Amino acid sequence: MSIEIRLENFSGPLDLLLHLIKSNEMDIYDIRIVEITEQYLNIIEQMKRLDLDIAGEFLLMAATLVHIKSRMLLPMSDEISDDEGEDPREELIKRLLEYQRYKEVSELFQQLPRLDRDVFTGYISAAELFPTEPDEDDILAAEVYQLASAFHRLLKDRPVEIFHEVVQETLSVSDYIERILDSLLHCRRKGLRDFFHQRSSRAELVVTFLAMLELVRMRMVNVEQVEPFSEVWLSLAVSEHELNTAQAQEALSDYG
Amino acid sequence: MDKLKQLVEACIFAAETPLTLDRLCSILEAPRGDVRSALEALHQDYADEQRGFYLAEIADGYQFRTPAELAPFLRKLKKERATKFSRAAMETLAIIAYRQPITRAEIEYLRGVDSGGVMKTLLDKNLLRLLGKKDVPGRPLMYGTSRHFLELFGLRSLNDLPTLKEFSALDPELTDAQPLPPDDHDDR
Amino acid sequence: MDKLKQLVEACIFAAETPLTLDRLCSILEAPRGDVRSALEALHQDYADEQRGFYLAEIADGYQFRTPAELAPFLRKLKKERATKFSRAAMETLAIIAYRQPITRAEIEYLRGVDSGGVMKTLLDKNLLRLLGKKDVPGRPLMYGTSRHFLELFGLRSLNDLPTLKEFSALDPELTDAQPLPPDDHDDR
Repeated sequence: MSIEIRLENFSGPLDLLLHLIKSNEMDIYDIRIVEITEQYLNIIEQMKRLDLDIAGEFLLMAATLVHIKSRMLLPMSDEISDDEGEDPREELIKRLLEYQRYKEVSELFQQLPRLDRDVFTGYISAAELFPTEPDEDDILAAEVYQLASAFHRLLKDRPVEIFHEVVQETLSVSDYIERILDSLLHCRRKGLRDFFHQRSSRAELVVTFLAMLELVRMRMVNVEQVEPFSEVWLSLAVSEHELNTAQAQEALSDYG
Repeated sequence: MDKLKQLVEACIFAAETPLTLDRLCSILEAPRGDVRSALEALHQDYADEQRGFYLAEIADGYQFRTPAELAPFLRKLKKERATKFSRAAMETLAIIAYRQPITRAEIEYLRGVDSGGVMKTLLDKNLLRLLGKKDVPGRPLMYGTSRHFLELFGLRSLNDLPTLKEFSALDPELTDAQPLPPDDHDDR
Repeated sequence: MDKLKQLVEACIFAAETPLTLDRLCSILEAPRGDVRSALEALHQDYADEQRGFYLAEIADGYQFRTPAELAPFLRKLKKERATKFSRAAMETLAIIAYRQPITRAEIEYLRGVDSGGVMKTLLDKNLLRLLGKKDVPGRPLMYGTSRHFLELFGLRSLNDLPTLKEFSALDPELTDAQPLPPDDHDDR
């Protein structure tokens, strides 16, 4: 087989197999499995020698081919032919035929007149038609994917998977509220991530987080952020003096 | 040109996406039959002459589009490049278009390769939509093509997809494009 | 209709802004005089009939416009147009959908910004509902998504929302985006 076969030119092992079958002028329904397997393995071998990464799917197909080959070579005893009488190639042939259909169709798709490549539309924007009116009562258009994607993006940047955790009683939210207040008394502003130490247990992280939520709710702590998805900064919203007032103490005493 | 025809023409022209008959009727507060006749008359007008654009039927709606043969000139007007598709992306899109609703495992069985990355790209380009979950153990997500897919390829509906070549019968069960052997591919 | 006229019509139609004579000449690689005659002929065509749009001369350029008297219908067209969610709205809605019941403070903590305005919009659009008050000091209101939310997104129930695991499985790069870094996740 020609040296210039490169796996990355094939969209997968089925694509490569189809190529081999075609260049050997074989009939898909009657693949000469010994020949094909040998050529396929050669290509994989060459890639290995060139130290190229071979995707697992290509290796899996190699194993499949070898398996089929060995079954083809086995003498068919009458006993076996009852259960395994079918052609060992059948499953592969099915997959190749099916894959070939979609491969052909996808080549057709590439050629279909495509919007903004081959055909164009015109339209008039609302702003052009009615420059002075802001649009208000718009109907919303939405797809589930966009929704899930928004949430995923958020968690990716700020992984907080803890609202539904059950907090163990041994850790008290009020302790952590005090700890947070304490550390904020020492430095005016502290990044959110600094409160979550690598060594903390999951439960500690949860309690720390709940304590923060409470402080925010009680308006004792300000939460700031320069721009979406950047670091979140915590700072005291009240003076040291106010911290000691009865009201604050009362609010805090609800915990513990 | 009668008033309704003029209105239909203006609406289709001003809209950003193909307008369906239903929407035209509701915007114009006109009976279905009348709007339909206006559309037919318009269609005729544009077909009779070689115009710079024609009335196309896309995604169950109507939109003015330029004929493909004028593309070489029109491309010069446009700054941004059209969406390109890798072979893997097009292959995946084709499978989903014909086999929807389909799960990721089924797609990967058909393609023989992991397709998560390609599917994510297609989802991000708004060409796919999620079609709920399949009623089998594990409840995997099912995927289908979006309305935008029809618009991009200028299709009236999924029925307009080019017909798949049937493969000659090796086995009668091959020819019906029924649910795939979904999960049985892990074990070989 | 001659070829040049057809091309001129298509260009003006597809262009996003008014096209000047110079620009048309350079795109079509045609002599000024010819393009000018094509424009005049087009102008005449549109003036002769009551069409849904006409060839207007704006800022030294040419553009198709709809006649002013059709504005009331076009206003309806644009009003009824489905708009996309803003990023902020989609993000907030996503948090509520996945984390309900949830309080405003919790949402704002996750988003890192005040979300009162966005939540009001979502409530006005009937996408949220109140789920009572949380049993913590201050008894803040808890929010969840409404039935209309399910309809809008074509979901049978909240169980039909893709799980985050399924979601990150699509994108190998994102699989690290898992919960917090607790002690027990070093085992990879």
